[in-house]
Amino acid sequence: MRLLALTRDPLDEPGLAAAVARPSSGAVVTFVGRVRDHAPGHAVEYLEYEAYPEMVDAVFGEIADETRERFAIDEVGIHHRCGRLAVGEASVVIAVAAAHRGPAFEACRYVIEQIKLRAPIWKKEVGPQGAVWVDTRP
Amino acid sequence: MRLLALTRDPLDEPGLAAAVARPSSGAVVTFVGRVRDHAPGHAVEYLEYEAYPEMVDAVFGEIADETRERFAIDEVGIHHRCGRLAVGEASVVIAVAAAHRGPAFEACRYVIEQIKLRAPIWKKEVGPQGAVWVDTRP
Amino acid sequence: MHVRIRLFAAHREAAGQDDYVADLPAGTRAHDVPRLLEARFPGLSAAAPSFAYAVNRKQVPADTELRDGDELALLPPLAGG
Amino acid sequence: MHVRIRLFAAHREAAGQDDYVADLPAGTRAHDVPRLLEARFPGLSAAAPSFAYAVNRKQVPADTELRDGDELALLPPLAGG
Repeated sequence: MRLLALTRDPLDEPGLAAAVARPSSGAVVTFVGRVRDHAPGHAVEYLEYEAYPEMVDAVFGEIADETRERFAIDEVGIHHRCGRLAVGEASVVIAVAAAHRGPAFEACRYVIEQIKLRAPIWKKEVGPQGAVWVDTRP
Repeated sequence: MRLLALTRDPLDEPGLAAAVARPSSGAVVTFVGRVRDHAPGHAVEYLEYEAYPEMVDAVFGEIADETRERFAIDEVGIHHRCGRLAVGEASVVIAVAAAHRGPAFEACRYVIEQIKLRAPIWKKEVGPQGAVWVDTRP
Repeated sequence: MHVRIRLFAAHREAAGQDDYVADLPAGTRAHDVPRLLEARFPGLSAAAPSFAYAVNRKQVPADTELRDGDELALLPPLAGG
Repeated sequence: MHVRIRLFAAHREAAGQDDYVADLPAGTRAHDVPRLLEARFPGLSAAAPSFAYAVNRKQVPADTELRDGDELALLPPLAGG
């Protein structure tokens, strides 16, 4: 299984967690981002994720390299989905394996924060009030 | 699936992650503790986990209640294994679902730290040098 | 010079295309492009303050000078994860 | 009075049993038990400084007075997770 991927297919969380673990890994921390049934002020029926795929590949590679340098981890995997996602489906899975739990938690959190800051991905929320491209700027 | 359990059977990480998620859950963070192939200074062949089962049930219930009170989460699940575990097998799975990722990460970390502090569980490391009951006191 | 322009999200929808080769004057900087393409893609100029810019798949400062053959992406506020 | 004693890990192995009903003097406190049972289970007294104590499945202070019918667990250093 590729450790870094942008895909239109449903994400395989246990597969990615298994792919990062080594015999030396005492801890695996997994983050799954899911489509919620609500956003501030309105219901959500589904999301449409759109990406700049060539740049996503580059950014995921940079984030993974930085994460391996900054934290004492064995391996990190990032899978992000694009296309139409229903409520409850996973949009992103991040799995980090490490000898010890501290770096596993910290690295997993680092990766999701960096994805939100840097990955060229957008989403349109579709609900009863219509469709809106999400803008999370304060 | 029971959200809190001590069991001799292999743990079902994706099952527990699915059991805690609600339609309102935008984030699921999962921690898996695994048997490493080494401990400080020696190799590990397998572990024997032993528990005080009646008290583990009580302590897991207290930890789960505290976690729901302290963090803005949807649900928390804790499964811990006992008996003989080979290298690479999961000894504990903690899954936390929340609307937002911050509380999901923080609650998951809180639960594993509390388990290590409070859960009446012991483990014997068995390797080429023999068997030793683990004592992690500083 | 020719620069490949990539559009995303609301701008891709408004433009009806995600990929466009623009003929731009030498010396054009990334942040000039929304104004220069406004006639072809209405709304780009008004959205310019919210864009980040990537040249050849790397984010760059808004005043980066473009070269012939570059790929310039106009990135609206990101929402991955 | 009768108190049910629970032993774990190395102490369970050394004792060859994990469960024992002891007949203890009235007024016995939790931290007295390793010494009182030393003859029956050698090694308990030496290990006493490392024990935590649980009465009826709740951790309690070491000087907690026991009552007839209590279940006292001698908890060696925990190693869960």
